[in-house]
Amino acid sequence: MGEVILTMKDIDKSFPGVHALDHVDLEVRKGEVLALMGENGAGKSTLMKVLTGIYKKDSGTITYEGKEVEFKNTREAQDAGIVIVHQELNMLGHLTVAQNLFIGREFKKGIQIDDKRMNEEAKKLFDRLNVSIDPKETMSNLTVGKQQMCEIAKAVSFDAKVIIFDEPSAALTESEIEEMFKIIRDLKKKDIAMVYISHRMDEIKVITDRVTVMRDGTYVGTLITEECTKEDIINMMVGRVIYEDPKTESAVPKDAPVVLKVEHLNAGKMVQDVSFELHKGEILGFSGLMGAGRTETARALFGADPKESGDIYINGQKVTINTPQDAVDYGLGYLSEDRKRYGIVVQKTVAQNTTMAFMKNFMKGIFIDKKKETDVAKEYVDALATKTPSVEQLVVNLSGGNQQKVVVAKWLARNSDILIFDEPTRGIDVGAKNEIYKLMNKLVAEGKSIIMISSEMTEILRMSDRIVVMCEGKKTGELDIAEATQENIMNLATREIA
Amino acid sequence: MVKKRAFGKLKGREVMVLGIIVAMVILFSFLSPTFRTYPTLVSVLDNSYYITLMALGVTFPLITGGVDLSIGTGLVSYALIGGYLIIHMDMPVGVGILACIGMGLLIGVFNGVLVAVMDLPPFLATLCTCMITRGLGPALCGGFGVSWPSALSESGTFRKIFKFTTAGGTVVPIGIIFIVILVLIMSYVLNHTRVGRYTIAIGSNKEATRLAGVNVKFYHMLAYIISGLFAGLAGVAYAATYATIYPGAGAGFELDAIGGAIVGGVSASGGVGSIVGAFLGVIVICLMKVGLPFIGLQANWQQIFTGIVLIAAVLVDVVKKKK
Amino acid sequence: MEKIKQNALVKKVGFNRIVLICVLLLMYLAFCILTGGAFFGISRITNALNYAYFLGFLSLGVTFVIATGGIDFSIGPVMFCCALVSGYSLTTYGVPMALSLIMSVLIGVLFGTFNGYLVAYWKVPPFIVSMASMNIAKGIAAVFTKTQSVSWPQASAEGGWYRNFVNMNGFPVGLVVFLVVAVICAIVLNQTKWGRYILCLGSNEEAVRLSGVNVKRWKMLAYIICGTLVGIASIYFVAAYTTVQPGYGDQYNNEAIAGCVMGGTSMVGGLASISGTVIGVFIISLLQQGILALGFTKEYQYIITGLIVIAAVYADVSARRRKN
Amino acid sequence: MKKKVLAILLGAVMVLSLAACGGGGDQGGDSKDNTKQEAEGGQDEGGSQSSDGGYHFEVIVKSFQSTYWQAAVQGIDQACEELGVTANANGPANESDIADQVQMINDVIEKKPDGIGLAACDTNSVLDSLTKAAEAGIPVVCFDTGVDDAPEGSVYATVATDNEAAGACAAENMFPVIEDKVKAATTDAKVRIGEVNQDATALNIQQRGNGFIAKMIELCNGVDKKVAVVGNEFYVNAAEGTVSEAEAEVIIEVGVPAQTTVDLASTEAQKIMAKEDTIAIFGSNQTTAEGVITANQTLNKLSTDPEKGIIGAGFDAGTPQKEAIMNGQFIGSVTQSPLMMGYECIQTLNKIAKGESVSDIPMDGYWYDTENMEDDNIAPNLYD
Repeated sequence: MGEVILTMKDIDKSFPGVHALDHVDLEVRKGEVLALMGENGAGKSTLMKVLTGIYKKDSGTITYEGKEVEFKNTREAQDAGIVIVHQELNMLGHLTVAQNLFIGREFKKGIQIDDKRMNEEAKKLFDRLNVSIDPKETMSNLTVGKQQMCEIAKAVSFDAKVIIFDEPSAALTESEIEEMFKIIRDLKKKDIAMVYISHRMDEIKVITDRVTVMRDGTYVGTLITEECTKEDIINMMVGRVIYEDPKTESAVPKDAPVVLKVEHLNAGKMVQDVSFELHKGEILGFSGLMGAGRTETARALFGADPKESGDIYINGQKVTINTPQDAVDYGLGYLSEDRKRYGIVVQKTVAQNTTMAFMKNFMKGIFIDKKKETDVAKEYVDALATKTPSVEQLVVNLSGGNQQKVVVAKWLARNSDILIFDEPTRGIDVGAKNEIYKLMNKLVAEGKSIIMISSEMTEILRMSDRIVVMCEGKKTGELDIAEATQENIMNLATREIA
Repeated sequence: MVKKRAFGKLKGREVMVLGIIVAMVILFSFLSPTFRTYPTLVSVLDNSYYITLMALGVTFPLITGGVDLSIGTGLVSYALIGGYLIIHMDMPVGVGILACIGMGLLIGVFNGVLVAVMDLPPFLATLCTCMITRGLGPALCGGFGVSWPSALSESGTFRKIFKFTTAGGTVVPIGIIFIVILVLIMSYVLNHTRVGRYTIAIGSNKEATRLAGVNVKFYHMLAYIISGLFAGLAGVAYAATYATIYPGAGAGFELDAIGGAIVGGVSASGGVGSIVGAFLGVIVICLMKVGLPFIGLQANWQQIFTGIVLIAAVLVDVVKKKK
Repeated sequence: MEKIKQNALVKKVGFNRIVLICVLLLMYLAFCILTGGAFFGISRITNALNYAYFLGFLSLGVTFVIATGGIDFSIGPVMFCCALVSGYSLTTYGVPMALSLIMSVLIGVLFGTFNGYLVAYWKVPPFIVSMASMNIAKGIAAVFTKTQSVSWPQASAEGGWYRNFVNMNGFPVGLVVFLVVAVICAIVLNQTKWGRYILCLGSNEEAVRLSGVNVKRWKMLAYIICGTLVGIASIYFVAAYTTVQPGYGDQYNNEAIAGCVMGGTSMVGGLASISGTVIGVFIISLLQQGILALGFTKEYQYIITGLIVIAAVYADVSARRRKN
Repeated sequence: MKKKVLAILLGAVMVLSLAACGGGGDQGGDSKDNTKQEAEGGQDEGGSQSSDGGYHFEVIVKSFQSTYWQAAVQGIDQACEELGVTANANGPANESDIADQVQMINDVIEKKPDGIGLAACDTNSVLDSLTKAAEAGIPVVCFDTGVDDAPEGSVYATVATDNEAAGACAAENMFPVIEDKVKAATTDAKVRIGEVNQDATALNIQQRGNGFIAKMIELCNGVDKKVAVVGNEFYVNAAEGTVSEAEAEVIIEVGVPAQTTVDLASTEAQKIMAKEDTIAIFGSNQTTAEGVITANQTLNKLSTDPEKGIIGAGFDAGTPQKEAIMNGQFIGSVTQSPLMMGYECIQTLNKIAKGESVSDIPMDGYWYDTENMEDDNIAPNLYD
């Protein structure tokens, strides 16, 4: 293990009303990958922002390469060799790859930007990292994975000594993650220190050397990855054991009626000839790797994106769904993976979001029946145990898990019988995850049917009654929960790639 | 070298707009014999100078995803102030020209501060400056129109920057040479310097640009300063082309410039656009302004056509994207 | 300060609105003092208001559009187009007065539909649509009237009854109508499905669409409401001034948008307040009158309005930034 | 946080009041306000003449845009000084801001001056305000533009140019120069006379345009040539004694720009001047006359010799037009007497205030050219 390159000690930071960082310590060594873990809101990102000068710390010291430092902005941190690879891709879609790599530090010839040299340098950089990307390509034409590679390449190009990865794998496919890990291992050999922030436990085990855990803005402890188990880490993160046992067999009777049947659905490259059935009271898991076409299937089914062909039967009757409006009328509800963009109207209240899909039911003549609206919203707040001071609270002020519950309430208020949960627990912390799971189980017990799209194997195995596996836009298999294992799901999910 | 870069690689949109220009010229010439005369060509150019200058400048805020609505009333205001200094304060013409450009810069800085530093929505901020500049010129100059010295008078030489009359009486629109040079310079600035690169970057993703360590506030502000500067230059061009500057005029000029830029493929949502395209777009607008009366349509039809062309230009993009 | 904000009454009325009303009153007071009392008196106020209702209707209309996150730059010229086309039909083709008035509103609705259709169904940026329809409105009006101004009948002339919409024997009918329309707008915006969807889609269009709502229709509706109010504004314009000229009208865009924004309607959409707009319009027209009464030319009014709107928006923006 | 909102808005009010106070001081120097101060000085000296002076009048002009109104204000100042009265002039930013002007009139009525001088932008929209003035017992004198339908007892007198006559005056002076050309015209070789009008909306512009056309038709018919009027429909419809375009030997083409901006005015002028058969062109006010001059910068066709180019004539004055006449681009122009109108307006108001009877004062349009520009009755009206 290398020598210590960066030490953060006693870092304290408060925002109005929030004590975001409470005397946190962190130590990073040369040539190691340090995992930084914690629930959402534990203060990981804030800590990194303090480090790179985006936030100013209230107290504490940062020692870097033996000297005490305080960066005023990301530029200074970069110059010193500390670089962040961001969670959201910071790409300038309209510029080329090379222009992106060198933004803010272009090579110049007089006053002119030397694009030729930038392209050459970018080429060299990519060669070194063993990735094939054309530096002259416009950024927005690359896949998300390639864009992520560019981000990493950019970080490397700073001659970085410390690289911080903020949930880098969130948008990557399995093979792309593999490719990224190769680069990370490479960098390790070059004695570069890395901080790796991720929610994915399996990745942590594979790539990191030590794990530092934070909780509620405080430092909990640091473990050596090889010497600890997942449960150890999770216990440190939440202070309690949380996972229920996985389902072993389907709770749905064999003769349960089919509520939704999809036949030969086609929509672009990502949805090719997909057929499946959903039974009443069932949770149908959709598994697959990123980019397998699961979300696209759901969106096409829901009428959010245009489809080319395919038949949809609801309760045995053939229906036409061209717009979300049609879908909602037939009792479908879609809970998007990206709640803030597709699920809720954050600047409106809990009550207003709850009734949004079914205003018809909350009208008194031409006016909105505000009393009924409030009452119904309250009912769902209680039923779903949504934590909100009142139904008049703006949704923007709720946590991720509670926002998810508001979206659920919206569809329940609409009397939707078929709910599509797209990554229902993404970005939700471990404690709240469990509540969402309970809620889903409760819903199916009440006779609703659920399609659950998830990239987390454990989630799929624990929740689903049956599992549909997709790969590159095609359905590659269907498994009953009794016969499903991580291995055979993975096998189906990667069949065509391998 | 520079020329090759700017014109050697015309993009699809620019070729299309160029095609439209050629088609319009052919159509107008076919329909109106008086249109195909040399003086008409000169007058199309004459009409285009100040709009082109505005468009060159406003392209920058447009590419950052903003807009500058203050350029139209601004240019009249600046020209008024410049003219006031020359006529009523007996200053040399040079001072008037500098004052005109200087005022443009000043308002540009003001807009820049409002948008980049104070973070106001560009649309609203420049709407306010539009009102302010509308009042500013007349308020400072007592509300009366002024005439800059005419081409014939001794101090009227500045008008010859844009139009030179030979001994034989032929009018040479040398203004177009300056305009083309400016187009090339600004095209170079947009494509090959940091200013341009960061302008596009801000329009593409402001936050990412900031995180890349670029002084976003400065470059964002610079876009508005460039716009202001060119509004000042447009003020000079306007004063040089037309006899008298009337206060209260100018509202709506900015729409010709912005409309031209948009027809030329500058995106109203930022990140995309070229100077050459904006220039060609302005020529389309000016051709309509000058050409439609020539083919016997009453002047008002021109406004209807401008509206239709504008929508058509954007619909082309929309439909393309849908495909 | 916090205490005041917690007060039940203050909460109900809304702190921002109270601030606005205070500004309005303070301004009025300032003008009264500066003009040596000449500005004081009810009749003076209603007199002044007679000439400002049209602005109020424009502001109300554009509030709906801004609530969807859009903008309408064509309201002024469209207002003139309504008044010109129907007025020309009235004076030249002998169309009856009542029909002409209906025609005014219909033309407004037509332009609103045109704008809304292009924005909602074709996804053309609202700024460009309104720029285009502004040109088209001016052009159509001028072509239709052969570039002549149109004078609607005087109060005493046949068909002059329409002028009672503003003021009937000293009774401020216009004020009543304006307030009633404002109340209707407020109800539409806050108490009906229309308004709920308009506000929600201004805030997050995609989320509303995925809730199974026909967002295009509601978005277009906002523009149609705006067009209708612009049509009504045109009636109030001619009822106050009788004459309309082709080729103009843009000068009222800025004032109407300024009034709306002053009242706290956010340019990014999703937040709109009709009562705020009403107060905002009163502030704008008070400013207009006051500056005039102080003996200043129009130029100063432009400058001061510009500065005040900047101040108001900055206050709004920085308040919101603190919140986040 | 809200404190800031409040503070800023209050600040705005302060800015406003400061601007109001400070602005008043600043303005003291410029021509609109100094009438007041000068007059006050005059009042002190002439304090003994109790019956004369001491009155305060409000004057509303169409706008301050063109220098024409600068001359009018000059005349007002002059009269104030002589009479020892005060007058305050204001006007909208643009001659087409009808609404603003109406509000201004209403505002000055509230100020209860001893009289109001008014140059109405639009003759219809001011009627209500005139009624109000009559009710308030404030006498109104219209200048520059008469208000024909004014309610009984509101307008005491009108000081205005006979615009029809002024337009005709331009035709009369232009015709002799082009007479030979007109005589030589046939239906196969037509000649074209252009006219550019600022708009078809303002009454005085309409009268001027129609006056010119009517006179020109009359003169052409006098030499047995038939005339057709083409272009803007309003003027086409207003013209009498015309024939269809094919039958005519002389064509009068009327151009009206879509908006009153110089660039559009010059486009209209260009359109007409670019035609081969055009022999003369008339710009019927300052803006359009300058549009003709601007158009000529590229065309170089204007000349005082009908054989060499197009004969140009304008209306009103202003530096560009005066230079055009001196340089032989225009044969001449018609000027009104804005200075005298302003002067007479105040004189009349003063008389009314003193209880003397008054009557309308018709003002003439004067033809001016290189010959008489220096004359005593012309020169003062040729403002810059």
